[in-house]
Amino acid sequence: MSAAALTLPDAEYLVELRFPAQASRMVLVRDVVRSAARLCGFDETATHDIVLAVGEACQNVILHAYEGRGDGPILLDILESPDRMILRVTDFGPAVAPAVLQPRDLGELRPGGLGTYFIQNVMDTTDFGRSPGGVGNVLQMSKKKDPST
Amino acid sequence: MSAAALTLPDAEYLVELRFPAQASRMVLVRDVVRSAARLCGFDETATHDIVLAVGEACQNVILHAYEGRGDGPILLDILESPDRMILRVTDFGPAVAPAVLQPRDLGELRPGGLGTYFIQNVMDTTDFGRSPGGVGNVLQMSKKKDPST
Amino acid sequence: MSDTVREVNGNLVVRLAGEIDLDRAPEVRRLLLDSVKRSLDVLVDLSAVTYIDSSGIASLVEALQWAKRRGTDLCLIAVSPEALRVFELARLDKVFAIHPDMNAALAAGN
Amino acid sequence: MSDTVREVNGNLVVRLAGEIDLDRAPEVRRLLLDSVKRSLDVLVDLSAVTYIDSSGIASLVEALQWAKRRGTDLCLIAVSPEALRVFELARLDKVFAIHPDMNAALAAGN
Ligand SMILES: Nc1ncnc2c1ncn2[C@@H]1O[C@H](COP(=O)(O)OP(=O)(O)O)[C@@H](O)[C@H]1O
Ligand SMILES: Nc1ncnc2c1ncn2[C@@H]1O[C@H](COP(=O)(O)OP(=O)(O)O)[C@@H](O)[C@H]1O
Repeated sequence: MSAAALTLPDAEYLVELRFPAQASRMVLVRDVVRSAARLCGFDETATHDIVLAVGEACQNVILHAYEGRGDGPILLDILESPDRMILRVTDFGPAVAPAVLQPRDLGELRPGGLGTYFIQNVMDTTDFGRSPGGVGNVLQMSKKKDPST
Repeated sequence: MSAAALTLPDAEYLVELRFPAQASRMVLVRDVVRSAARLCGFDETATHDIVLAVGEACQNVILHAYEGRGDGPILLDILESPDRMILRVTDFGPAVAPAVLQPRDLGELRPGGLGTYFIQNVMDTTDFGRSPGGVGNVLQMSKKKDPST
Repeated sequence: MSDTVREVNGNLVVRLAGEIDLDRAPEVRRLLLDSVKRSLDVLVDLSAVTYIDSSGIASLVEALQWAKRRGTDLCLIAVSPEALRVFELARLDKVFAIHPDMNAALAAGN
Repeated sequence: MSDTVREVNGNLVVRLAGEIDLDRAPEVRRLLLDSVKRSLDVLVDLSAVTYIDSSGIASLVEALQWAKRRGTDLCLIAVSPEALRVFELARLDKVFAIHPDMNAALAAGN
């Protein structure tokens, strides 16, 4: 959760995307993440999980940071280091306290609140903070590559 | 070929990409273009052709604008208007005279020189110019949607 | 690929298809709740679902809760590997009755 | 999916696979020229090629020119729809001999 964790890691950019925060754009964004995860050598389950995490992160931005207005942009940076894939989702919405993003208790059966839980369970690291420029929030996630591949 | 043709058309952004001008990144970029073309409703042949055109355009930037150095970035803007898909490839290399980009005569059997020919044959419009900011070249291409779909 | 509803032996089989995300969840939710309202047992076929996220899961949880309140059953059949993965992650694979196919669900009394 | 070369009845069948772009064209070019150098007729199987661009086409044109100079044949077999589209766009579908499969190519004398 430290700001340091959000500075540029020792990794190569695969691609940076910018798209409007609209639910209808997510099919395309997920396709990009799927291709990139395969390129990093992840198997089908890990690829699915990474796509899910990015989908949930963008959904949070659409619903919460921009409250469904659909006019703000989302930035998605996809990076690869020798041992992991790093994905960074940036919005330009009001500051969110990291504590808000605690995953909920699964004990109770109710719709909603699963997004953050999925992200934290499928990724190896997740760090939430203000963007380096000070405008907007950044969720940086990473997943370790399978050493056997 | 006019500068006006390169100003922002009346179209919605699907996604903007930024990636290093390296041949190894093109698989991912083509996947994005393929998804976007399908999203715009193009059939498999038109989707293939659009992917080919973008691949050739990026290949030209990798080989000619950056001369294979692989350090410069490529920007790819993908837009959709009601009647067409618009793709814009921007580099930050030295200015290229549009006349250089004439497709070659197919009569002669020799390897090379096909890229520009493919782009001009599969797309409905292609406009080449300096980027609005004055740094780099922009190739803007568009393809009409099939009215029957 | 579109969603379909058909009646089989007094049950409703709701077949969902494609990617069920924030964009498509409202229409899926409507379809499921309308099906539950018909007071028949509902079998939700997820064989053609290639992606489902928290918003799709939320629609299914809501439909299950509606069914429980009405005293009807709602179960999942032929769950694709992608969808099963998400139910497992959410620990909902024990909350929903899941059957390999329609016949197994009917035999189990759904 | 990787490229393979095998000998069939005194011909070389070179099977290319995947996406042949700027990144992979050098290795494909090497494979084709090495095959042509063996002074056998070469059948290039393009059934598993899902994408080919001007750099891949350039490698094939160069191999065809080398074969002509040596007096051997180089033909294409089982060309995938994606690859055929590109040969047609380049008007090279009349320059290369194209056969539906290996048997047709052998019958035609390749
Ligand atoms: N990018 C964001 N900006 C602002 N608030 C957020 C963001 N992401 C998540 N939140 C907050 O965190 C809570 C939990 O998110 P989540 O687990 O995805 O559940 P859900 O979105 O289904 O409510 C949300 O209800 C919201 O208040
Ligand atoms: N983005 C670019 N920047 C600079 N020069 C370019 C660019 N694109 C194309 N060119 C020039 O146009 C010529 C024709 O390009 P093309 O038809 O793609 O053939 P090829 O790349 O196979 O030579 C190139 O040889 C090069 O001189």
